[in-house]
Amino acid sequence: MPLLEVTDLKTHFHTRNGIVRAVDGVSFSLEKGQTVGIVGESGSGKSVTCYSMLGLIPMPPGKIEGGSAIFDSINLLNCGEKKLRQIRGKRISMIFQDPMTSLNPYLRIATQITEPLHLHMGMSKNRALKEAIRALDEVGIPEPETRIQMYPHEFSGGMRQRVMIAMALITKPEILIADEPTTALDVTVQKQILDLIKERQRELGTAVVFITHDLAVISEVCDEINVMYAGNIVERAETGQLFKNPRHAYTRALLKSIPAMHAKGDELYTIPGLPPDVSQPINGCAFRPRNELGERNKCLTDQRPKLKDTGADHWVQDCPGCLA
Amino acid sequence: MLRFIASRLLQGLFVLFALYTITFFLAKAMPGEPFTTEKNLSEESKAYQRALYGLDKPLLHQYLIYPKNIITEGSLAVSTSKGRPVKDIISQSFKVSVILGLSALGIAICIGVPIGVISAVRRNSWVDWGTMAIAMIGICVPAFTIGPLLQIFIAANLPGIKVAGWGDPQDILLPAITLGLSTAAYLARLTRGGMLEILSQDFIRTAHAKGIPASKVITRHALRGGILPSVAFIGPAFAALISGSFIVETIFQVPGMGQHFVNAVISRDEFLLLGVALFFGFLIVIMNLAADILTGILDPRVRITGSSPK
Amino acid sequence: MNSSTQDTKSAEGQHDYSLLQAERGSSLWRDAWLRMGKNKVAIVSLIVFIITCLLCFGFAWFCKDPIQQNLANKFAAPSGEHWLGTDAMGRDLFSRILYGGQVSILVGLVATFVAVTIGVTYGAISGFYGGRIDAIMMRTVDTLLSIPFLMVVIVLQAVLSEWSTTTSKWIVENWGWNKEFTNRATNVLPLFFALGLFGWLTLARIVRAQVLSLKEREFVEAATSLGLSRLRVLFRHIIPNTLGPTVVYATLTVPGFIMYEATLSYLGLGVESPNSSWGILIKEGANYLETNPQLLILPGILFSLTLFALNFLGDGLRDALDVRASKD
Amino acid sequence: MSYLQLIDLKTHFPVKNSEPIRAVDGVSLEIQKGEILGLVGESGCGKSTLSRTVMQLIAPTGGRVILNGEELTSFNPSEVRRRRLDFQMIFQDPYASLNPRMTVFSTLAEALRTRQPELKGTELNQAIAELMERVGLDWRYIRNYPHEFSGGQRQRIAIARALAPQPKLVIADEPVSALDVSIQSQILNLLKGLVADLNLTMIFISHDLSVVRYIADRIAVMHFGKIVELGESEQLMENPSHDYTKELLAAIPRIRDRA
Amino acid sequence: MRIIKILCLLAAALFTGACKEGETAVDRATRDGILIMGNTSEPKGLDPHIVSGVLESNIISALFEGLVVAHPSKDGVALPGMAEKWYPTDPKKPDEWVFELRKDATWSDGTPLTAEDFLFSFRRILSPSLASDYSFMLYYIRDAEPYHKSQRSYLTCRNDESFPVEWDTLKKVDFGPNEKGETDFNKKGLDHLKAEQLRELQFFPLLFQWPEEVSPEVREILLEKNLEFAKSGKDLWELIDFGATAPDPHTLRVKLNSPIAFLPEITKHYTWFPVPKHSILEHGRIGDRFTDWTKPENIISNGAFILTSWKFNDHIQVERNPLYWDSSNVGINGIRYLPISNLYTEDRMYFDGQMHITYTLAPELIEYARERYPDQVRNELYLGTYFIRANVTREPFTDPRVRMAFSKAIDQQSMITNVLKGGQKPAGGLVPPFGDYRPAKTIGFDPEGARKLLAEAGYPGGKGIPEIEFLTTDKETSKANAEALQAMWKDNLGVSIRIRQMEWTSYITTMFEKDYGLAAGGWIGDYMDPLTFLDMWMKDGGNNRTGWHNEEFEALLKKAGNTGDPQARYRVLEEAEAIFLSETPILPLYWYTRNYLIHPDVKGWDPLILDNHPYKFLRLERNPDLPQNPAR
Repeated sequence: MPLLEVTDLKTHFHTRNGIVRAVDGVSFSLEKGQTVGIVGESGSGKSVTCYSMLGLIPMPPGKIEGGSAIFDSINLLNCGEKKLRQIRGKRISMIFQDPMTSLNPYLRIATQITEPLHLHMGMSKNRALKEAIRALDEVGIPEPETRIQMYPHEFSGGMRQRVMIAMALITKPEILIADEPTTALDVTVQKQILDLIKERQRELGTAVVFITHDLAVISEVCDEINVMYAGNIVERAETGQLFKNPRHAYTRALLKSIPAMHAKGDELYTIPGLPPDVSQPINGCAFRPRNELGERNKCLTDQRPKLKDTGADHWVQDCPGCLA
Repeated sequence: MLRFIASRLLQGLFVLFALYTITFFLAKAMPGEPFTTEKNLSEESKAYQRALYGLDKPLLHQYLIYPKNIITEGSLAVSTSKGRPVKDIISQSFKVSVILGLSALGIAICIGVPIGVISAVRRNSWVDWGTMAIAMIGICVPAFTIGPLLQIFIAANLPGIKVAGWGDPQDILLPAITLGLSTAAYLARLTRGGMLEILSQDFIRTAHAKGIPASKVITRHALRGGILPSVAFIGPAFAALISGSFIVETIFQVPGMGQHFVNAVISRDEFLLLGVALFFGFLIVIMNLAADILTGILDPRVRITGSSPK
Repeated sequence: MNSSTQDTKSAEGQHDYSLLQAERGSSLWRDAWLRMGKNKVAIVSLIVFIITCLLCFGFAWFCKDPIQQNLANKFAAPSGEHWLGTDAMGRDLFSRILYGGQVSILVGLVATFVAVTIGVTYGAISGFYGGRIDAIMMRTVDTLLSIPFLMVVIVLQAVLSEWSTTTSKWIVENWGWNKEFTNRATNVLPLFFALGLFGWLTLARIVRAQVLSLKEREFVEAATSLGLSRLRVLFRHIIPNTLGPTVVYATLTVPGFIMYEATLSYLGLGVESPNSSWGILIKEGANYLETNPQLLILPGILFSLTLFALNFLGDGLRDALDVRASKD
Repeated sequence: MSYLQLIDLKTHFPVKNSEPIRAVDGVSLEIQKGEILGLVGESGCGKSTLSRTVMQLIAPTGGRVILNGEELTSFNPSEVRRRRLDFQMIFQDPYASLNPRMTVFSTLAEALRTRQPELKGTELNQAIAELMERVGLDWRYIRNYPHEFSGGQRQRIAIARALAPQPKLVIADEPVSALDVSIQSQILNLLKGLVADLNLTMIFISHDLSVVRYIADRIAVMHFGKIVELGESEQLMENPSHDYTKELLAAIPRIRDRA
Repeated sequence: MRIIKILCLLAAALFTGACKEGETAVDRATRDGILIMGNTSEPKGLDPHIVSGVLESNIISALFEGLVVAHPSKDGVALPGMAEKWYPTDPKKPDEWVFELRKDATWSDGTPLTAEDFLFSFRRILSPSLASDYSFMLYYIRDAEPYHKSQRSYLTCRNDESFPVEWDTLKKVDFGPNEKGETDFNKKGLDHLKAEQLRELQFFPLLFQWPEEVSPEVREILLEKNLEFAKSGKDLWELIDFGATAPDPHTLRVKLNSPIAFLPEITKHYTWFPVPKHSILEHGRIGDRFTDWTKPENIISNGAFILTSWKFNDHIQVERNPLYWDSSNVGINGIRYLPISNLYTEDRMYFDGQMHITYTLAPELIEYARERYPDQVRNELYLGTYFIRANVTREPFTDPRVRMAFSKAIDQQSMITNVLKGGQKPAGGLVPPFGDYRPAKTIGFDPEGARKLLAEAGYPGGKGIPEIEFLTTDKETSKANAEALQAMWKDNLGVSIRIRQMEWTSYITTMFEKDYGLAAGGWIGDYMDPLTFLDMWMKDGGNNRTGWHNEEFEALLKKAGNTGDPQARYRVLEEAEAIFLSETPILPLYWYTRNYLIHPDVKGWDPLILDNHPYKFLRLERNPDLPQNPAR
């Protein structure tokens, strides 16, 4: 039985401009110690998927319309705020994209990092502080004893992300959800952070859900990758398999547009158009208007294509125009 | 930090001097003089009185002698309308005003901040509009209406609460409410705005993700940043509350400072006027400085340096 | 998430630029207006405010003479003759409230406008230029804040009442305006002057704080690198972005101004007896609390209603203008 | 003769009671007309300060900036302002660099009229529409506000604004790092095309060597306020000589076949 | 949290309709024999020679006692005070009076009080350097005025028979300070110049502006005499022949400038009260204005009460003086004065059971109070007149017919019943009715006559009349008055006037500068005599402010001054008032009443036209028929 099993998750936002179907039927699962990646453009619903599981969607306007997320035989989507709170931050932790804004600028690092310890472990102040210093040391922050008394603005971006990681892992969670943890960082720092996550994961046996829009990054850390487009998963495969043999037109287009994939001087491949407006109901294949690599006219127009196993655990949306 | 305080205090001195200059010449520009009474005094009497207060001297001399006396003797001259040293008048009424001002501020904070927080958390719901409407009462209904209402409906019915007067601890209640309500309303608005700003920040999401209960997220993580706009407001507001409100003081018979502003002007008591104006200016300078320092304490990103804080 | 744009490359190759005027897209104000349309409270507020204005500035002309006394019929109960009864002088309360509204609404809005204009400009300049200029300008605000207001009013009265009389006379003689109207107009001018002189101080502080953070934003740098002058950057790029807090604070100051007007009128700088205003009606009504509370309550209701409406309207406007709110 | 020449440029920020921060510490560079120079380095290495110093948004502590033979650093502010039109900047964050309260029309009109103040009415409309078309924006959205556009479209507006005064030098400060991969490629194509079409000279700043490699003719690697390596882009990528460049290269995540 | 608790408590109490039970402050005070009264405002001081207001007088009359004491229920009757007996030496021509002081009179510190204390007091209040506002109340005493005004030239010259001209011809010389004087010396006044200045003047005569009719010879003599005296360094006191003397420690003899039959009435005024010489000289010199002798811990008095507590802006309390000569007959143990400036607050405090007597009753609350507590509302005639000054130097009020028309167009009775509501009396003239004085009832409401007069003056139906400004103060009651008047003139004359409200001092200043058309005003009598209302309308009277003067009127006043017989004198004054009213420089409106609330526990508080209630006759007794708290 997988550690976390998400089935047919639907999260919609009821805004003044209509219903935004940010996540519209997403299913995936996560095994213990595994790293699953979710990749997609902004607005594809990858972050909303994870926030939905932890009850972090602002409601209203957000609303979880259906589906389940079973973690340790608890359905996270309807277990109640109190129960969820005991899981959140203790058994499932999160780190966020922008370490500059994700740490409370008004509170000392010590206060913020020891908070989960007080809250979930009932630790005394001194013990929690010692624990926190140890955690900072483990994520490679020099002089943790003094730096722990500082405020977030006195840290650089990379250091802050390290603090975030230390804070998220301090309760030794079973799952870590990393929402674009390196997007705002420099390449060199990005590498350090990725290495750090991998290292901590190895030591603690934590399973990781890794969200990013950067295919290269995801290829470095993940065991399995889900490609998301317009609130749906369009393709899922083991990492090597996906890059070696991308089946969906969108995945192929994405890979093709990476500059590193091009020889100098060539024009970069660009996916035409923009992602679809998810506030309008989409019937049929969402990628159809931008599909250049497949056969656009063969795309489904009457129903959303379903994910189908094409063998070797390689799941692709069953749309004749996109599948290759 | 010390340098910052020193530089601001130095600027404060200039403020006070400018304030003195403006007040002095405006006071001279007011029609009439301290000895204008309904029953006319003889020219001889007026001339003697002017001489007594040094008001017969050339203007420039008068302008310079007052600050000189403050510095050399610590004297704020003698009030022409009360016949006693201005310093005594201020020091006596200041005590009362501090008590009243602090109570009013306390009430304002107790009412305004929770209302602001609640309405921000429940943004655009009926709770929001309802609490904001309550807060608006403080602004819409002026003190000269709230005061009598409290007197008629509360003091007249409640044992132990007097209609007016000053002496027992419970006498503070009604004037403090009357005085504090409008401040409470402003605080509610500012807190709401500040909280809305903070609640949309990423770190609130982080706090939620840590499994912190919603109420604690607000009190521990959001409130500190959310009340920053209020803190900047509280400085001058507190000075204004201390210097009191003429209306509240007269309605509730409070022997505070506010009435001196009005009485000094009406009786053309320029020494008392200069005294209270300078004192008020001093309060403003100090309170603004205190608010800036407090902001620095609450918001570690604002570093107080030798120059003005960013 | 964006809803209004689709393909970046237009399908048609040929463009008819003359259509430009027709295709307006959504403007910030129109958009704000649309968004406000969905805000029930704001719309109700707007309707209340418009009705009040119509009553005061339109319907009032068809009501009874607000200064016609009938001492024998004072404190009359509401009747077909006097809809809301009469006041202490036997004057029709309903028309007094409506005529009073003319002054109060005008004073509230004009004084707020003056205060906002001065306050925003002053605060923006202070925050934008920073350093020594900022320190001097802010200390000036401190100074002005400490000057006893009453004293200034009395000096103003001495200086301006003469002026307003002469001006009024001059206008009547040279332009042939209606004398009573001119008198009323010139008499209120010093009031605006007095209110404007002191009303902007707090707003200047608020705007300054806003500008301090706005001037670090990239679009300001972008404007500077376009070679725009500093003043243009300030007025075109920074000040419009302080709109939200300004609107909210401005609506908060309106009741203050309306109430100040009552005080100033007593000191001879304001509406001239026997004309009235909400502030005066409320102030006088408060004295009849024990005996004839309707004299306080009736004008008080319209006054509060208008202010509530303005306030929620301000809130709605702020929310509607808030660009970030539209991203959800 | 090079188009832009930086000679021993220094920008230091004073710190109270401490050593000044040497954000830019003696940079000398030459850029030829029509060239794209990539400037690579980590955040905090001084590349943004350098670009702002060249743009004359920050006064240098020392050194000279010579553009097209004219020494900018010797001019007074009003003369600099007049010459600003010749060099423009594209900023990293398209959400922050556009005034949220100005329509595309007013943003671009303002920029256009810096060079041609006489533009009015239909002419102005036409010029703006052409400009929008050039950067691949539908001119029908001329009256829309920035918040109605996606990140990529905003960056196009920002590019259009930078091009409006007909500059000769464009400094692009991390123009794609905040964008999604698919959008990133669009913008890179656009920039590349514009440089070629309009005969621009460009400094392209990024922390991502793989992007810079693609677009730049030459790459300068900056570290702690100094240029540590400069070379033809392919050559530098293949044969990095400085340790820091090597470190940067190693950090680039690559899609590897793990099968 | 505590505040929230209190708030909840408040709300709960409100909803359950809790009512106040138990003893109120007044009940307690009645038991303790302490009278609590409202006194509008903080006194400017307690020095009887420096203060000038009614509220100060209320406190001073408890602390100090003059030669005679007011009767608790009869106006114009004097009871023995510090003097046991008093009489004019010549009853036909009462220009010299003898007061026989009681021998057991002491100050509250035990020091005996003698005639010397009175002489000291008189000299002190007349000392120029004390700059007392009210010293003119002693001008009846011979040589008091020239001394107080430092008329050095007059005093040095009047007994000099060789002085070449009549003194009256020098009227135009700036002996005293002249604010509008062209030179600095004129501004100071000849009498106030120092020796070196006078010497300078001898060399440069142009430094002082002399009226043309004064000959150089006279100038020289004047300068010479002034210089001589200035050089001598003597005090002017030595030059005068002061009217008050003390033949023995218990006799006070007062010579007056003219016969005054009502002198005992005048001595009821606090300016005639004795002040403790020994204490004043201990804390300073005779002419020092600010000394510590009136501080609560220092003040020594001779009245029925002594000061025990003074909290600034909070209260002043006096208590029984054990050394007072009539101590055993003092009915109450003390008085507590509350400086409540807001009249509504004062009334509400009364209703709340916090005080015995209010200072005023707000017009808005009169009917309310009458309905609920009919026996506690008092409207009593007061020695004061409310009138409107007409600026006779400004069109259209240069014409007496216009003034009269405006006066006749006022429906006084309607104003009283509808606006003022305090039972005021329509004023038929200037002097309120009292005693045997029978003024002519000249003025009354007559709209027909008013219109006729206005038409005669050339403004039929108000047409063509220049713009009229009605000056009034910022008090709310004045606003209501002004609006009522405005409507009456509009309705009855067809004249629209402009109301100009001003803050108090500006209002007075504007009135002094005669920058008005009509101005609301009033006058409170200082003593029980018509003269206190009439003598202000002399040509250069500082309180005239209308620009009006009339020689016949002034001649009659002078004549009255020399008339010894009180009745005959009244007839002369009646004649003068008739002339005054026929010219109508003022438009009389009403005679004041005092409206206030008084608790039934207070006994012995009877209507008095001067409202000076001698406190020692009061009693505080709980009326057994009344409920605990009558204000409920």
